[in-house]
Amino acid sequence: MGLILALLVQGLQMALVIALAPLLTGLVRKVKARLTRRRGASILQPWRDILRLLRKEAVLAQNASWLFRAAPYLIFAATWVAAALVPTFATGLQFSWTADLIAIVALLGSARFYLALAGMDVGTAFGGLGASREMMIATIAEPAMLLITFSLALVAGSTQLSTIAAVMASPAVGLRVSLGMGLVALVIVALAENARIPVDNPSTHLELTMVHEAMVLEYSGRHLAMIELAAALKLLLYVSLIACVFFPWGIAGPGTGLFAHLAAVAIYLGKLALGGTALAMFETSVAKMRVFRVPDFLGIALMLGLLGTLLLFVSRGL
Amino acid sequence: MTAIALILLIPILAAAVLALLPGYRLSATLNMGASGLTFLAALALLLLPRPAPTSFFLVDDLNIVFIVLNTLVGFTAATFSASYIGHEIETGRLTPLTLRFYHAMYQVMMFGMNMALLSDNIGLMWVSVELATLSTVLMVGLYRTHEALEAAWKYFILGSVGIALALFGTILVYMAAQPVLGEGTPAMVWTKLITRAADFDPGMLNLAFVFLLLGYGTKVGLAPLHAWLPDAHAEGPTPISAVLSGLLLNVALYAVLRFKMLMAANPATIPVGPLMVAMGLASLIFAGLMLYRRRDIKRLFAYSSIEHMGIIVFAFGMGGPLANFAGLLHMVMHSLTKSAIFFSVGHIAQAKGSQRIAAIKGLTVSHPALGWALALGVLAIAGLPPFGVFLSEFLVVTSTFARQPVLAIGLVLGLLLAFGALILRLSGFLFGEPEGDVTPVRASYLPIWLHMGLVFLAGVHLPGAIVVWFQAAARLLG
Amino acid sequence: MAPVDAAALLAGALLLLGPAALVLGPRRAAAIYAAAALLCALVAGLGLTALLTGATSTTVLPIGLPWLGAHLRLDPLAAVFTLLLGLGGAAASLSAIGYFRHEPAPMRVLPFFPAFLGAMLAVLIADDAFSFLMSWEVMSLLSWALVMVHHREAETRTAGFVYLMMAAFGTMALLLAFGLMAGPAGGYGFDAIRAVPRSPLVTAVILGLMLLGAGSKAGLAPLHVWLPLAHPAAPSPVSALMSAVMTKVALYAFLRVVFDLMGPAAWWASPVVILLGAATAVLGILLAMIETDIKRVLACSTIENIGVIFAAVGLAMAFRADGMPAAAALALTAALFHAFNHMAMKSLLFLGAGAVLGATGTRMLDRMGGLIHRMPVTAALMLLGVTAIAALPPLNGFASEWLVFQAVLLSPGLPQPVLQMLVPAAGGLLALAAALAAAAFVRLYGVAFLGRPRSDAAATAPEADRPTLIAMGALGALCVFAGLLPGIVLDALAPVSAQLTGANLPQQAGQPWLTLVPIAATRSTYNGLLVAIFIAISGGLVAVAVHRFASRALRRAPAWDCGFPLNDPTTQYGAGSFAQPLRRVLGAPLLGARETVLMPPPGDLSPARLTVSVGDPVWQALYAPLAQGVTRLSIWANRFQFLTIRRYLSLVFASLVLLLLGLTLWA
Amino acid sequence: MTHLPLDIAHLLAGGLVLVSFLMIYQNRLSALLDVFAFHAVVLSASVAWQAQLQQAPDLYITAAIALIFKAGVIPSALGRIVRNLGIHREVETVVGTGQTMLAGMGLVALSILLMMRITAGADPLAREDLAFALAVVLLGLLMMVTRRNAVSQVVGFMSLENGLILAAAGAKGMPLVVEISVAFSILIAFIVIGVFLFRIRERFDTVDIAAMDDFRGDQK
Repeated sequence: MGLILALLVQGLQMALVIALAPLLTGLVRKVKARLTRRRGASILQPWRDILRLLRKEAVLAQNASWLFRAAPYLIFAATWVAAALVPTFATGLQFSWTADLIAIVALLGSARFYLALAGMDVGTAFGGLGASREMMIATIAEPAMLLITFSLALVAGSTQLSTIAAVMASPAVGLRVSLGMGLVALVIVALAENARIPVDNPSTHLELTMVHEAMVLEYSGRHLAMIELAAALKLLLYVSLIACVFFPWGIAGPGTGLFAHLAAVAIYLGKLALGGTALAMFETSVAKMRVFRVPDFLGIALMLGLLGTLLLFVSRGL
Repeated sequence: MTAIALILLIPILAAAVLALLPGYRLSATLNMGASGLTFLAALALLLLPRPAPTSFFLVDDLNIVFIVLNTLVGFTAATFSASYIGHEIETGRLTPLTLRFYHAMYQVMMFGMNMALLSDNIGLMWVSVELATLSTVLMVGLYRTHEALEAAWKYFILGSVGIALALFGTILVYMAAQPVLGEGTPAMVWTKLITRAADFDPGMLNLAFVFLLLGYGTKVGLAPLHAWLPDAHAEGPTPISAVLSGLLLNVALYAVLRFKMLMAANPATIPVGPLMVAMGLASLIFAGLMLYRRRDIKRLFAYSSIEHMGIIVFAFGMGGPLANFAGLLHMVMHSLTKSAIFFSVGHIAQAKGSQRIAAIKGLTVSHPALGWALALGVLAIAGLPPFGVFLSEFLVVTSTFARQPVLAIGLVLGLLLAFGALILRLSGFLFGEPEGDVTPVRASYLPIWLHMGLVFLAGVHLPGAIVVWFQAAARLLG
Repeated sequence: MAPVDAAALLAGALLLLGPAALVLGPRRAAAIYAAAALLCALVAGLGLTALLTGATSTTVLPIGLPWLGAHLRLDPLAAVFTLLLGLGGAAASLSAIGYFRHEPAPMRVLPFFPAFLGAMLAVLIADDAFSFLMSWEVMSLLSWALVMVHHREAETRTAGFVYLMMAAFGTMALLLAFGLMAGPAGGYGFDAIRAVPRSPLVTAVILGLMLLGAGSKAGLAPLHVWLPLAHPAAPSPVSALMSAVMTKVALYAFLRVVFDLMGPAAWWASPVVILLGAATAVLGILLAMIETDIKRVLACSTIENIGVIFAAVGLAMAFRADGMPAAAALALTAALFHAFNHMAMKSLLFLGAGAVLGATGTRMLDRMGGLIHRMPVTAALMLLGVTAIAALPPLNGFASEWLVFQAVLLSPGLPQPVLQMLVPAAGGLLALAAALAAAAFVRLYGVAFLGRPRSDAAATAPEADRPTLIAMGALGALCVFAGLLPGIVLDALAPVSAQLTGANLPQQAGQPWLTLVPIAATRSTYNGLLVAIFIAISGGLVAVAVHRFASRALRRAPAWDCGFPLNDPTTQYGAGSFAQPLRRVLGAPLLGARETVLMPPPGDLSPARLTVSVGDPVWQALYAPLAQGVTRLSIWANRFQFLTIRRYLSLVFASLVLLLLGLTLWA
Repeated sequence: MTHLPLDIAHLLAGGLVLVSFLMIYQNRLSALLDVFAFHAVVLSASVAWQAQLQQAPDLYITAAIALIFKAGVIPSALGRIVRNLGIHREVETVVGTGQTMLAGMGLVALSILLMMRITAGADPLAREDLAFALAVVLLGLLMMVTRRNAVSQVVGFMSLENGLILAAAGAKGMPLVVEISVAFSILIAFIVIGVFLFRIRERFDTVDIAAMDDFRGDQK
């Protein structure tokens, strides 16, 4: 029974994330539109876009190689697997032990790696521009993410997300300075990783400022759909990561009944909505940075991560 | 006894004959043959039971090493010189007459060195060292160029002063011994001296050693007494450079060692070890620095001889079984390697028609055999395996660091200095676009390969017999 | 026949293959390289068996130090590196068959190549100070000869000189270290050295000397300067050997002395190693990010990986000193695993770089591009290599870095606050290095293989020769294997961690689904196999689904040029422009990189110029002054060559008077 | 047995030191040569006296050699060279005579002090003789390093060597003294020939060593 349920949960999870991801993106856009006094497209719009793209023919630059065509699927798969391993509504994921938090971050890293390569494959200035900036941002975001992971691991004594979530949920943890720092840092990293304002603007196509969009400029049709989906998944992943690590309440533990799981799903949806709204509000309230200001912004995350870790070293209580 | 007689008689007779013999080809062959015979006699001396020391001659574990080495290199150098002078005659740098003189002097020099090594009498030793020096002086000036004469004159003046100082030291030793051993010859016989050294007046011995160290040290080429050495090496005929580096320095060193043993036998004397260590270190580092700015290839290797003499004196100064063994081994290895280097350098200079370092480039392209031969020699002398020098330097450095860390660091710095300079020059010689004359020369590789073979053998596997033999000699040195 | 005898035999065979090559001549080159490859394969097999059996065998040969003889020993530690050497050597020799077909001066490579392999093997099995140092120095010498193959380029000569100089420096440091360990009596045998107890101070001195000696060969900052010069200068199979294998031999020397010979080190020795390692990692990869010569980039990335390895080794030292054997075992295993992986990845990459160099005739990234079309197989294998070395799952580079991070996460257990503070910071540095590595290799691969060709040579580049491709394929397979089934490798490494730290990781073979469990299942697990399978399945499924149910139509069209047609390939991002953001962000503060823009005034038609100045700060700070100092001193000393005879006499006179005075005072 | 013989020996030895001082004081070559001849005479006298003291007839030969060779042949030979070169009235000291004298004083003091202090055990006669001999040797060296031209350096060397002979003769019953003195005479003959040689070949028109330094190697 347990195993079946676990497998079921795992499958449900995979389906759920892929179903929810575009909706989250849609929600964010919707809220942003509302905040700027526009009606905005329906929450389902991203899904519609993706499906339309899937049906369209793909236009390939003359110079594009097989790598360019294979990359979208690879990126999507990596992101999907990563997203599937983050506990969203239940910790008892059957395969959560295949990768811990470090591995999940690294999976996203490989997705980015191939995206950057794909960007350079066409042989235009745009691709390289986007790729180089993306890698620059990642170079600072990843260590920050790892330091956050360190401080979490120090609190939870594990890098397994399920374990971390379980520990975080337990009253033993309580409120901690270091965790607060970790949260802020993680939010900053999330913004950078998902190419959100103020690091990057997902809805711009102005050469000078774009990063992520510059890399995918040459993509079209089903390939673009894959990439969009992967991007949406990534956003979802980060939101649910923050949710499961810092607000782990309501996540169904292993062995709990079906009802508990359903409740957990409901709670999870609530969290997502909250997260999306918060993001939208933040994005509308700040302005996009110059590219070379971004490192300073991410440097804050780096510092906070390191500080949190060191604090924990000084005393487990902090 | 007969062996000793042969070692001394063959050279002197050969010298007489060569002085009269016209025709350089024949005399070159004769020169070679005589040296070869001397070497055989030395081997006989090594293998036959040792004769008892007389009041003039002595054969023990220590000097037999020197004698065999001396006669061997004397022989190979003669072989090399046979092919070398042929070229010199063609280019007209030497005339048959000067060559006659050269060959005679060569044998006189061998005679002097052999006698110095064999002598059991400090007076005789002094006389023979002087003889060897004078004969080499004449050969250094052989080319009669301004530089050659200037080098010869410098060598001569400095050498004579050295001789004088050494003599004063010898007299002092006699005066220290005379009250104990009585007047006359016994007080100059080393074997007798060493047995009673403990009863000598230590002050007298100290004074004597200062003079002997400076006197013979001048010949060893220790800084700051080295001034004659580079020019004498650079301006003389290359076979003589080889013999100077390979042999004469050793002979002088041998004298110093004998007197060091004498000092060691008397506990009340000043410790001479530190003195030698200091001079050795000074020579090593100074020569290491000098190597960087050389423009003449033979002078370059002359300075490297100073450097290695420094290492050897350092090792003997440290004393102890390991260091002494290392010093002895290093001396032998240096003689073989350095003379091999000079052999190839001689041919290279003939091929390029110049001794200027700037003129020698890309040898591995233009003269591969010579180039790689030189490379092997220089790498060996720079202390790289699989050659014997590495073994001795390994022993010196490791044994020193365990005892005197600071000294070892100085030693290592000096070695690195010299290494850098040699490698810098070597890669200049071997690599890059070849410059100047690229026509092949006929060279005698036999001596080179013989020496390098021996050095390689010593580096990879030193035969047990030799090890025992050297250890015995090292024990003698205390 | 005991394994060690076999090893000795193989080493001898490889060493003698050199002279044999001298006799056989260039026409037999292929056969000789093949023989070398075969022997290396045997070496690998031998190492593997010795490792799996975990047995130790010793023997004595009547050569080397006269009264001691050459003691040889093959224990697990030596076996690991023997295996490593065998694999790397086999691959390099295999590709050498094809690579040196076009070598203008084959006899400058042929005799030295096999002997170099033999010398490295000899270092690994040496069991006394003399034979160890001798083989060590022979290794340096032969590799120098191999670096000097293309001696006509001036930079090669410089590289060779710097390299041999650093090698000599390292050897001197090792000489001193072994001298200190052997003691005045000269107990040069390793067993004798092990027997002697030492004070913490002595061990610290030895450690310092080892950092100089082994570090200079491994490329530990600040002794790394020769790698970016020498590794590129050598022919590519040799670069592969030097970068992938020889640096590991240096690592072996460090481990052998620090963990085996010199006895327990005090805890305060370890932070130095950790910091050096982490700093080296960042510095190396930053240089790699900025260099524009493909082989230099690879050499710099070698510096980075060496840094990672040494950081892990330092962790192991810290844990060991504080009595946490299990943690020490984890850190050490991580280090060894990463060393193994780096061997595979770096060999693969250098062979690939060699193929590119052979095909395009240049090492400059900015003259390449679009090679994925011309050399598909090379490109595919190189893609594998860059993915691995960028530490991306599911390949091996990530697996070992993951282990290192797990070891870092154990640092709270350390009692000393210093270490508690320092280790996570070092961890951060390592993370930074990993991220930079990803950037650097995106740049390398993207500029060299993707985009449009930037030169005619690149546009008409032929595919690499078959032997090289086979060798690269084998190495790639190794990367995949170690990435997907790291547990097997870790179990194989168990005897070593047992030998050096007295503890072991939990048995990996028993874990469900071959998961990697360094400490405990609840703490941290990683399963490369499953991750790979998931990615493959989900990616495959989606691809199939899309092609099946959605459109599969495809159209080729020119790339979007903002309506401003300028299809000059130089408008692509090149090596320099790709590096620019990171050069500004990290290069300026860490390397002192400077950018100056020359913007002509309005109306002036002359082009604007951007000049970038960046160099290795260590060189400026350390080596240049050193060289100047030596020059000054030598100029000063040189005056003594030009004195008059009278002045020389005065020197003699002065020394005489001085000694006499000394004598007077002494009496 | 009175001390007289020994005192005479001392007197002669001390005289030799004095003459050395005289030589240092000279700054004309011709005068220097004359003084050197006197130096040799004093030496031969003291050697002869030693021969008489030690009943060592062979020392008479040494004394004879000193007298004939050093007091006669060499000075006249050098004198001719000097005249031919027209440098006989040359002033060629490097440092002023005054300082040289002071240095000489210092050296004598050093040698006496040395002997007195370190060789306390040796027999007094030998010691004092030796002290003088050492002084002569050092003074000779001093002369070599403070004079510019080759002739005066040769002279300095010969005075140095006189000191050696003195010491050898003073050493009771030392064998080979004759041989040594002979050998040294040959050596000096070589030197003089050398000086001749440099003059005969037209390459060095002066014997000033500075002229030879133009031909020092390794300058190209």
